[in-house]
Amino acid sequence: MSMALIKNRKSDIPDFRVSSGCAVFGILNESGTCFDGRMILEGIKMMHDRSNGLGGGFAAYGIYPQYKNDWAFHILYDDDAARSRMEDILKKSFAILYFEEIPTKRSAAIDNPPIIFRYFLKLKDIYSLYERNVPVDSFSEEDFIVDFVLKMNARVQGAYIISSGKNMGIFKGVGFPEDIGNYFRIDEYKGYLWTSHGRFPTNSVGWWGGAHPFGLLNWSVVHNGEISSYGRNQRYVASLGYECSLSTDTEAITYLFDLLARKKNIDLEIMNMILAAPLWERIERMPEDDRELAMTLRIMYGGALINGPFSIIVGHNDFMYALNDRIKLRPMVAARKNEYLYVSSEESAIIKVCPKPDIVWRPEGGIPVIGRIRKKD
Amino acid sequence: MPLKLNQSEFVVERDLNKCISCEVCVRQCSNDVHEFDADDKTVLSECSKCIGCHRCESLCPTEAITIRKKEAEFKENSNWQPAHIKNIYRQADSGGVLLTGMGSDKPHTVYWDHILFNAAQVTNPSIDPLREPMEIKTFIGAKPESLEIEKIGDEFKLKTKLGPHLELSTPILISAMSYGSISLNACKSLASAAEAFGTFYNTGEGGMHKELARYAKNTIVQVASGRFGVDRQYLRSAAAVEIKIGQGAKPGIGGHLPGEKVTADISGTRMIPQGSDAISPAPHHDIYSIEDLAQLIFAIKEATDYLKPVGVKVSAVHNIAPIASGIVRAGADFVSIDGFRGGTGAAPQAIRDNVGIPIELALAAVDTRLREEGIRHKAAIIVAGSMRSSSDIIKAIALGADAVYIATAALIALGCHLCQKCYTGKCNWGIATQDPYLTKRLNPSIGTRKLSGLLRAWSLEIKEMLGGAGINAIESLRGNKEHLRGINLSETELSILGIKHAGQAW
Amino acid sequence: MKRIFIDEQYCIGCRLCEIYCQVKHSKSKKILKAFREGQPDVMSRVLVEEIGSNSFAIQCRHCKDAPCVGACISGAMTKNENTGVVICDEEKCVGCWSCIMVCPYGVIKRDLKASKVASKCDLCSDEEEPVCVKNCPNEALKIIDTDKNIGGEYGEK
Amino acid sequence: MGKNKNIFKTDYLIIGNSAAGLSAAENIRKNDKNRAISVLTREKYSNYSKPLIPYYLAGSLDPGSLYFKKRNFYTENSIDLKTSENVVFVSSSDNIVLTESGSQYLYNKLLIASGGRPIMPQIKVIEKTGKSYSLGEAMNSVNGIFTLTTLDDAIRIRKHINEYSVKTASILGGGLIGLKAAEALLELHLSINVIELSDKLLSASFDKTASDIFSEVIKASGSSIYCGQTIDEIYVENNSITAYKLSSGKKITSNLLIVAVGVLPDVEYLKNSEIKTDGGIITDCSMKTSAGNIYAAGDVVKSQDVLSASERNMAIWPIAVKQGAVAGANMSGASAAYSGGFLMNSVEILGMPVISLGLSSIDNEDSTQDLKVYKAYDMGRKIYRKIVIRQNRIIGAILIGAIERAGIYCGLINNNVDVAEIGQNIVKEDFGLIQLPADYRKHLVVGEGIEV
Repeated sequence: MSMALIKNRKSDIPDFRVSSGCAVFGILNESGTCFDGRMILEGIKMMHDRSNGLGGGFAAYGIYPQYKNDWAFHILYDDDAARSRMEDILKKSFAILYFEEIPTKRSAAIDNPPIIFRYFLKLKDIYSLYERNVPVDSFSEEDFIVDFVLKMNARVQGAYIISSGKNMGIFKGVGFPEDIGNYFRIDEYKGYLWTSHGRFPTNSVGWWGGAHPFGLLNWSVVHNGEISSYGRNQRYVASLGYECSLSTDTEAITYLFDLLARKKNIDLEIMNMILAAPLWERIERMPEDDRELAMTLRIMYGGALINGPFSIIVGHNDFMYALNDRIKLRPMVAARKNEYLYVSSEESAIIKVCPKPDIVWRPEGGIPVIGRIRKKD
Repeated sequence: MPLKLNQSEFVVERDLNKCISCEVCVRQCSNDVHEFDADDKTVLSECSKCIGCHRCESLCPTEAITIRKKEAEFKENSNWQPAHIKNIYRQADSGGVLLTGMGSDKPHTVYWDHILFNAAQVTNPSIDPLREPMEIKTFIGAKPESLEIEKIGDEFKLKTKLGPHLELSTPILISAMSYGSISLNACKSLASAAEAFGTFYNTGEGGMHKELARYAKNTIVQVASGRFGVDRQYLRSAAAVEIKIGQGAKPGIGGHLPGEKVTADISGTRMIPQGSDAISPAPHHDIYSIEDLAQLIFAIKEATDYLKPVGVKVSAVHNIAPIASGIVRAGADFVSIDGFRGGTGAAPQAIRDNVGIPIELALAAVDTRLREEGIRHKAAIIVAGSMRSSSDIIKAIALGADAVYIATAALIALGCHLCQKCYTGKCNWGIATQDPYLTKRLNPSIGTRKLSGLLRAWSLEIKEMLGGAGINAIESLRGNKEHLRGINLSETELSILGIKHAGQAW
Repeated sequence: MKRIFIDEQYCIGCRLCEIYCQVKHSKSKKILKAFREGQPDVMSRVLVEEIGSNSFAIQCRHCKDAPCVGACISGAMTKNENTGVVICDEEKCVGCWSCIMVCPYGVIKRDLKASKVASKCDLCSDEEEPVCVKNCPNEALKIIDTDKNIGGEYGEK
Repeated sequence: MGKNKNIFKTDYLIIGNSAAGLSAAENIRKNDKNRAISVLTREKYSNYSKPLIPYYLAGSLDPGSLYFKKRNFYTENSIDLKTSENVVFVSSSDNIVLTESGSQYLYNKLLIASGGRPIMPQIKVIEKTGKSYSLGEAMNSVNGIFTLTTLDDAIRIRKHINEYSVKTASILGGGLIGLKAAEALLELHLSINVIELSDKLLSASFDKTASDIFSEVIKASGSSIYCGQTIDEIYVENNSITAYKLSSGKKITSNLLIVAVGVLPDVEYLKNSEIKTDGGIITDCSMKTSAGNIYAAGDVVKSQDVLSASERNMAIWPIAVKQGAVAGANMSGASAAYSGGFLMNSVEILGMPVISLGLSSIDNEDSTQDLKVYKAYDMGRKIYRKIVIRQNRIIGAILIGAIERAGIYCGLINNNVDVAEIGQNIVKEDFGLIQLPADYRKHLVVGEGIEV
């Protein structure tokens, strides 16, 4: 791989779509007990072969308990000038409670990393802040954040918000996932839900911001696959206000989740009936009520059907959601051990960190694996 | 012999070594080209009458006949093409408007031929439609703004009901062709193929013949400016209603079925007196503006108890995007857009060849405009205007169409040889004629089989191409322009189409 | 039993059935040879009737209780009990025309070209499908096995 | 009678081995696979087709080709054929049939299908010696005088023609058998004299025009026709015919005379039985006679002519076959009815075919009877067609030359179809099913009931 293709700065963002093969791994402690990042690191390392050094990353939930009610932004900068530009804008809308450069451990494996800061923010009055003429009752703080993040990422030169939720953070960059994990010292964080991603981009370059997980609000998405419906999904979310600036499948999927689960209030239990809609022949065999529901969802949200091969793990403060494409063109294995739920591209990663799971299964295509936090500590 | 400037268009070549004087050609030609000479026991042919329909050639049991184009060898002139000269001769003779049939044959850019489709390789597996389900089921209708779903215990209950929809087994419908412009046997073939294949045909503006009533559940009925055959029963019996404003081949033009063609059967179907001219005015005389259209849409919805999708068909003209937007906002559940290459039974040649815009550009413009306005979900888009192959269709869907209408292709499946003489009423293939001697040439059971065959073949090809692109549901292709690339197109064309040029990656 | 059914509605009067019948029953079985100099060497056993836009092709109906068999004085005309096909054994036929006299369809002809015998449809028993049916461009003629269509449109009544 | 040589027991006994008898046997076998069937014939041959006799006479068929049922017909159907058994008495009360050979046949069911016997006109035969006797007696003793109803007759005639190098033959009777005989003899390139009592040939079927056309053709071959005449005297020398004298007084030299003035039902042997006859056996529509389990069919029967609404003897093959089938069915437990028929004939002389149907000799329109006659001539091509219509139904037809679709008329008569709408077209050469009333045509051509 020519080094010329490895881009570390936002100014290097490719203007074309990035698709890739990958490894995904997620661990959730359903009782909400936090554990450090070593387990996820060990697991994703097992699937080294599924990455090619062009991207790796982690999403961790529960890592900022002292700021759990505040917006935690991870922002990637090309240079200090970009940082001051971004901070000026931040200050207009937010009160910055605390910020720092994210501590890292330099190593030979990580080449020329960008500057990465984290901020804990409190939003000022959104109604006075929000510039658009939008009816107040249909607008929420979340909508503002989404709008803000998408706009900043599109407009502010040299700055890129990679993580924008609460009590969660995304750590990612160009390199093998284990090197990225070490670089970000994730063994020093404790969270109840970890997801990770090792990347094998094929027909594209990699850059730090484009590594996965992809995050927006509390959503983080890791994804293995190349979705053939991208153009359709992208146009669908675009017509509903989500401009895909990164041209990645993961980004489009993240927006689909935010759109459907948060804005359209679609229950997690039936998200799969949209994203990996059951085949018509299955719908036709359903009992009357279910059939009408499934059919209506398919007709209504055809633009949100994700087609082509994918296995995704979606992290959120309240749950971990994993889904395979409807005809299972990509691998996905799930396992449970006590309060732990594991989802992985390969069983090897699970066995590495949990040698004797209570149960291991291969979720059917289109049938989600959902783990929820029962109680938080 | 009077001075005849006009020249034969075709040469009938008869291989006398092969001709067995069986007179099949004599009996099959409605233009009286062939004649049996009892004295010589040979068949003679008068080329000047030949219109190039190839019926005789097709039925000659010994392949003794070849119909060839006769090129008028005028002195070379790049400006004055033979067609211009011949048309002037014809018009100087007749003093009238030049009529023609079927879609434009002029060499305008066919954008389908400048668009290439994608396939998956390595990073994304292609899907084999022979082994995996490949879904092309398509729905036509409006979608609500949002769905309300109630969760009761573990059960989810749909609270919002979807509006009326047409369910198609394939994203292909059969476009409007009226009984009158085509024969009843042709109508039956179209209707019964639509039924057999799980899609819909369109009555056109001719009303619904009683023998076609049995296909009502696969019928879209048309309400056109002449309002022929329109009554409550007509509207209510159909699966959907389409208000016809314009037709791609003749935007801005009405229609005229001469009284002598208004037979008892046609009179009954059109609900007009036998022998009276059936005139479709150029505009609907109750629609002089978009708000009038809105009123008609709702009048029809009222008449059909809001149980049927109501659509509007317009020609693709320069301002098509805002027109379509207006139609959607006027309450149409689907918009049918007919490109300027679309067919017709009869149209002034000048209009057919020079008015309107190609469907590809119209479609892209409309889809983009509706998306920009956030109203794309409010109506389905059906496009028409020369869908010549499954690849045209798959490209149309990737450009944003929900489904396509086929008409010329359907008639070709029934035997049409595109001789463009539909307006003469002497169609030798039994399609565009009401002459009982000719109409019986189209056996609807063959017609049904052939058209079903075409629908099946195209559906299979669509599935193959979908699978090749790693997609197994047609909705994932709809508006998915990432799977299209332009070739030999200008920046402007690419930008209107919203596609990248071949060679550009994602 | 296989029977040819006639759909008068869709007979287009092209007479290809007659032509191919002649070819099939000619010596050469080749169309150009059979019609050399416009003189087919045998007669067609199917006959197209036509007035205006009405036309149909008719050939032996292979009647259940065939009058021609009952009228045949030489035993040439027989009905095969298994296939139901009525055949005229041209070796036995003496040309008395009793069959012509009683056939209500008028589909038996004097074949004066070959030998003086009654000529009638043999359902092309050596072919998969009678040639008139096979070559009817509009499927106005159909061959249907009535045994397999019991109760159907074409079932034995 | 008293010999009691053989006693046979059978279930079904059939007298007669021709069209009616074998049609009956075949139909009995369809219904009854097991019980015994016996057929008696007074001839010494297994089945042969009587209408084919003229073809044999003409030399176009050898005797071995005259069978009309397959050679294995009897074995295949388990039919016991008794040849040379001439029935002399039927005892319906005892269920016994006696034959000349002295055999007795005990039956359960009996069918009489013994056909007809030639009519012998009263003509004086005069020997050179002055001795005279009746024609009937001469038949058995004089060379050169024959009837033509059996194969033996034909064999004898052929032998006679060869032995005496006959060049000119005479036929007494211009009816069907006479003309068939004429057809055969003309094939043999003999010249013939036909003597017919009435004023036209085939008087039962022909009108004058038809007769004239035929006469012309026959005369053109160097033959003569004498209509309105009969033979008064026949002259014999050395036990051979030498000449005869017509009623006109004309004397004609001839060494071959075929007597063909008609046949009558062969009912002579039933004289003393209980079976009712009246110039033919009387039956009901199931072909049952007046006597219990005895049926009759074919030329021996007098039956309904649907066109003239009268009972008459109609000795034609298709009727015999049909009646035999009806009788056979009823005898073996099935049920069938004979609903009457009408006369029809097909003859071809010197390459000119003619078909006559029904009351074809009617020649004049008669409005009181609502009788119409349509005619079409093409004398150049020797074509003559005539259709007789009564109350809009066809009751008769003559087709000469162009006979191709004659059967359509036959069907129209059978089905009593109203042909008023067809008008004059009905007689045209290109008349076809397409001109028939749509309903009837549809019934015939399109589907339902396509099998008549």
